[in-house]
Amino acid sequence: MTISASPPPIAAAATLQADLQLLLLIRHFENLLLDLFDTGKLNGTTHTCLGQEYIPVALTPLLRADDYIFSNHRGHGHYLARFGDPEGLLAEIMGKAGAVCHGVGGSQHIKRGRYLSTGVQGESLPVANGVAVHLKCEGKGGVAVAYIGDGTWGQGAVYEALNMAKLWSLPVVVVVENNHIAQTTSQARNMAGSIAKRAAAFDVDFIHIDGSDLEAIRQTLTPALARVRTQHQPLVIEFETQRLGPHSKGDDTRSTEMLAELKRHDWHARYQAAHPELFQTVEREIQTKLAGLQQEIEKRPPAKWLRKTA
Amino acid sequence: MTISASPPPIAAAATLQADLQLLLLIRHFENLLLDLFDTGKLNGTTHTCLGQEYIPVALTPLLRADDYIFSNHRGHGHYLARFGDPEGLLAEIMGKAGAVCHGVGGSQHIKRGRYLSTGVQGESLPVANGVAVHLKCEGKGGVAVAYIGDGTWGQGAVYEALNMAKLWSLPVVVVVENNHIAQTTSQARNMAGSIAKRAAAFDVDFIHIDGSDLEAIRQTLTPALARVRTQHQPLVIEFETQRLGPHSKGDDTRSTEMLAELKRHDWHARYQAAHPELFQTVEREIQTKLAGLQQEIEKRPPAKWLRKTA
Amino acid sequence: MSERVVENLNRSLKALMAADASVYFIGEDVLDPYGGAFKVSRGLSGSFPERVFSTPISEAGIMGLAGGLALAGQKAIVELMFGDFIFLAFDQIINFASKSVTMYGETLPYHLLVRCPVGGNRGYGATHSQSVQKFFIGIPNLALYELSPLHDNNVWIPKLMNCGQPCVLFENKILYTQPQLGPGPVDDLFQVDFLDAAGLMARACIEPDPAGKVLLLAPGGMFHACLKAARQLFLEQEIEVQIVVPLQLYPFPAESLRELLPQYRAIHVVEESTAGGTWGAEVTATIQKIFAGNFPRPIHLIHSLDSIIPSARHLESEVLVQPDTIVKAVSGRAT
Amino acid sequence: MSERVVENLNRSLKALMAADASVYFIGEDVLDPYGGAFKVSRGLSGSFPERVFSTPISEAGIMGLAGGLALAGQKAIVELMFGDFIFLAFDQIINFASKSVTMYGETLPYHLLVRCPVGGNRGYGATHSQSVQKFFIGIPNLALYELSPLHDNNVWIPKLMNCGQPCVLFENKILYTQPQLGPGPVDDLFQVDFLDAAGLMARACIEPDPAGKVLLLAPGGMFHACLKAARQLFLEQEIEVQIVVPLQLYPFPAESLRELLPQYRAIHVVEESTAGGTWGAEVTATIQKIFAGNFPRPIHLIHSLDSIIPSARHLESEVLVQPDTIVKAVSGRAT
Ligand SMILES: Cc1ncc(C[n+]2csc(CCOP(=O)(O)OP(=O)(O)O)c2C)c(N)n1
Ligand SMILES: Cc1ncc(C[n+]2csc(CCOP(=O)(O)OP(=O)(O)O)c2C)c(N)n1
Ligand SMILES: [Mg+2]
Ligand SMILES: [Mg+2]
Repeated sequence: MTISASPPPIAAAATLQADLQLLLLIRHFENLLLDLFDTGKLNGTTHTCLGQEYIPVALTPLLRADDYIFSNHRGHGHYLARFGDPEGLLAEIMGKAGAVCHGVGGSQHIKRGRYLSTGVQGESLPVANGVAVHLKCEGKGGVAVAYIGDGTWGQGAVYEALNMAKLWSLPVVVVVENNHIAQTTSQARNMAGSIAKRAAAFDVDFIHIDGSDLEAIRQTLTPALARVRTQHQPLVIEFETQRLGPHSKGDDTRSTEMLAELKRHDWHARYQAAHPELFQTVEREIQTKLAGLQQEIEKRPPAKWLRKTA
Repeated sequence: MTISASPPPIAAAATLQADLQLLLLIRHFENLLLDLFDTGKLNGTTHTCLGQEYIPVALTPLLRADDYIFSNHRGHGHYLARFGDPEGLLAEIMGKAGAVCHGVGGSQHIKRGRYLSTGVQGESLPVANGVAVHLKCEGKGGVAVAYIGDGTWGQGAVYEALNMAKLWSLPVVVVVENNHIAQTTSQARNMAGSIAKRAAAFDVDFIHIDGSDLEAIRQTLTPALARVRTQHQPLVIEFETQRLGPHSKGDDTRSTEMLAELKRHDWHARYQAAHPELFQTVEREIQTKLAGLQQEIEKRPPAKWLRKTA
Repeated sequence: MSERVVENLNRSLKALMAADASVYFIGEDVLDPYGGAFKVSRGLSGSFPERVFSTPISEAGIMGLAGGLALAGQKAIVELMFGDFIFLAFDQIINFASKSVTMYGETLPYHLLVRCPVGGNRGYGATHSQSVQKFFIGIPNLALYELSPLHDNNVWIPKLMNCGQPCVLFENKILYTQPQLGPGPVDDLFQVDFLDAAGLMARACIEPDPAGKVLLLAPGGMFHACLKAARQLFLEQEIEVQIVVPLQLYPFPAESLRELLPQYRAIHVVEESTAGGTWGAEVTATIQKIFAGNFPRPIHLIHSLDSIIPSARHLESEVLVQPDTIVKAVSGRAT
Repeated sequence: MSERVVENLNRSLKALMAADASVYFIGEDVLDPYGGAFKVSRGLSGSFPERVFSTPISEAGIMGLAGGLALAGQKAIVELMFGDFIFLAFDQIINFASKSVTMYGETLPYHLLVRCPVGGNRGYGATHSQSVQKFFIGIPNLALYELSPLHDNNVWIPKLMNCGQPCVLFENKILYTQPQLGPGPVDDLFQVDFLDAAGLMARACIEPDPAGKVLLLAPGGMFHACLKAARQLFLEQEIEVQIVVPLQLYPFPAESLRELLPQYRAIHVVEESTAGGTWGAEVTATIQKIFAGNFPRPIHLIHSLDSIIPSARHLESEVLVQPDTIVKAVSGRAT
């Protein structure tokens, strides 16, 4: 099943404002991180989701608090869309008091309740199966959602997991953020066949989403997610998307032309054009808020960790 | 592409005799091993290919001496079809002088020239890719053949390897001996989707073979193998087959009815009925030869190994 | 007929699953009537069909599945068919399960028990005979244990399952068919007692006083080889040996042996692993650490050769530690 | 400006591939202009496009590919992006590549070099910072090396590639941007010489005579931390320290230090690995072995804590060995 979610219907106003807030929160959070790196205020590594923000935002109202979410290296958007908590995440990345994981996890290793990210590609799919066994047994309709990139289909664990998810009818949703690149490697160099066919290999349900209109995406996905919840059938959702920023920091090997072309598909300009006033208001609010947050967090003492002793 | 190789055309007489010799050599070699275990003359482990003998025999004339062959735990037939050497293999399994791997390898770990088996499922597919990179570079049309069972599709390495084989156009042939069981686990419990779809996931060529007529199989496979050799496109061949014996020794959990049903498809009765006299002559020869070999090897001194010292 | 080790272990698993509905059991070919390659899981799928998962041949996937169950607050037991395949699941063990306990800044209780059959002397060949214990030493939040015929699994399996961090239980395959032993006499010479209150450290000795005796410190899989060697050393050379069998390999609880160890005349750490980076080296380092580097006696390591494990039995027994290897090492140091 | 370690290593790889057409290079994101996450492979794909494979994210598949090339008589270099991912390829290393050398009864020459970036102190977090060396100790037919700023890769890379068995070269990431050093002065106090004819054992010292000095035995990744500590110990406490940096970690060539070692007043083995089953324990066992268990001095182990490696730099530096950790350990033992 390939469903194009392109033509944007009009979203309800209340939702729209909340959506814009989340979208722009993620966008400017990521921009802020790149700034902080540039000015030497951050070290370690970070992977921003510039261009892909709309994916977790689209999913947010479709997911329940008792769903598990497995995120990956490019996970800030997933976290912010789930918790709307730039403070805990920024403190985490800066290693400051109030950090959601006490500064231990950092950008790539976040856990909060039923949300968890980690830095080894593909590792989370088998884990999502285990969680889903329990969710299915609980019988409350909870699902395990795992975000992976297109490049992560290189990992054998992905296939081991899909096979088991289908064999045992587990409520697992694999969200593929297909930005057609993995670090510097284009998908043509990385992937034979297609993601659709790989889901088909295991008779796993598959939906293809092209376009960034939130309401259209939600309309497509609502019944599909209901099926996962009620019939416990795993589902792969492939989002056609684009990574607008570097893989990590200053490591983009793509041409400026190519980046400009990708940028033409960015949700930012489209939403800005469609709702100029609201957009501007929200964007200013968010930028002000983030700037304040940054200054405040910078002044905080370092995060404290009660290390487990043997 | 699904090609049924069922209706048996008449094989040329010369080939037929050689084919029967190989088929029956493997059959009785395996029977001999089970006897030796029963009488306590062997220890360790062994996996006989009873019922599947025709697969490597069918492939033998299609393969070249400079092809690499990767075998697995159920590899006696693969070895015997390649080298017609029951002596070296029996000595190996019995740990006696003349053992092809000096008694170090045993049933599951055999190497002779470009033939190699090992005991960890799925491990050989990525290795076959590496060999195939070299074969392709040599430009002589050699291929790397890897035998795997249906259950081995549980291993992630299989998918990592198929992806790379297709991406880089490697001359790799994956021969799947689909006996619909893995140890005690039926395929229904093991595999979602199908082998055909799993090849399709990577746009890898696929051929399905049902039936045990050697000439029919060869007719189907000849052009397909030529394509691998000349166009360097990987190929998956799925043989519908049946395991007539236990997984290892005395560990069959299937019902006698089911085994009887499987036995009805055995090539042995079919070839016997089609060529009663030749079959009987060859079978007697082989049995006599193997009985003599066993007695002779039993008397040999233990295999010697020059252990590498650090 | 006394209980065999496989029966003791199987009974403990059944009892655990009966008592605790949050325990899952995961492995290849573990359904009845087969009950796993070594029959340890017999009867589990019959009694707890919805909590026993017989899986595809996907070691990494299986370990991840178990990790996910543990993450969701459940308890998971993984049976590997052969320990040699654990390397396929190494990433899930080191980078997911054990890390999750502390990587997120708080201590996450985690209930995961990996059962890992190891060892050779069965002619299975190089990829089915390894003693892989040493490769798992020094992973933060991962505790290692080894099956022993002297320790009652009915006591220990629930403790391991409930200790709050992932554990691996290594099981030497030759033990399964051996009789389950315990405190009291094991033969006409040796009797077993426990050295610590917890009951982690079992000892087999002729008489308890350690003074001037030789210690063989050996995990459960080596017990019978040590016992055979100890008998021979006593009967043929009048060398009196005590055998201490720790259930817990890592972190090695050396503290509980602090008083005892210096009293021995000589100490040998015995294990089946091939040479290099052995458990014995870790045990030595741990003992030296609690004695601030000044432990008064050399600690000798007895292990298999630096070699792959060959298949033919006569070759295999040249590579792997045998009772005779131990006899030679002990008497060689005794003079 | 002197050459940096990454440049030295890169140059050696280029020269090797230029001189030997059977060498393949395999890794993730290794194509130009990126040239690998740490830029070690820069220029390789430009010069040898048909022999450089930039691969999908398939560590097990990559290691198998390299193993197959080696099996076919070719030579393969694998670049792992982060050593933390090597666990995904562990099975291919232990059960295929290293076993193939002897598992089939004859010795098969095998040319495989795995390059494995390790180490922390960069704020990358628990899954991108580990020192994984210890997990590969004691695999038959697998030799372990560690990148060092004192050893010229142009000499060693070809030797490792051609030694006939699989090798892993661990590369502490912090070294890449450091200057490549060699025999002669490294600063105003310390100078470097080699202790063995082969040039495996480099030493940094103030003056060569070891008598009564303290030895820090440390792999290349710890050199700068040791040097900093050694300077501080000398300048602030007048404790004179020598640093010995072995290129080869395993099998550890202790023989070549036989004369030297007993002359030191104290010996510390330093490594970045977290506690348990460390390389230091193996080094100690090897030294004890050649001295029949009677090496006259305690050997102290300095390593990181028993902990996952946290991300925030201030937390990370509490867990990982720092120059200060070394200073404290040495001066604590000196009194
Ligand atoms: C097992 C493993 N190998 C390599 C890496 C290094 N790495 C981090 S992100 C990345 C690219 C991932 O690509 P993709 O899955 O497409 O996700 P994207 O970055 O495009 O969101 C790589 C290779 C890793 N984290 N884990
Ligand atoms: C990685 C791994 N896991 C488990 C095993 C144990 N094992 C040996 S054969 C086998 C079943 C294989 O089934 P299949 O691939 O269908 O081959 P068949 O035996 O039917 O020929 C299993 C589970 C193994 N050898 N390797
Ligand atoms: Mg991508
Ligand atoms: Mg099968």
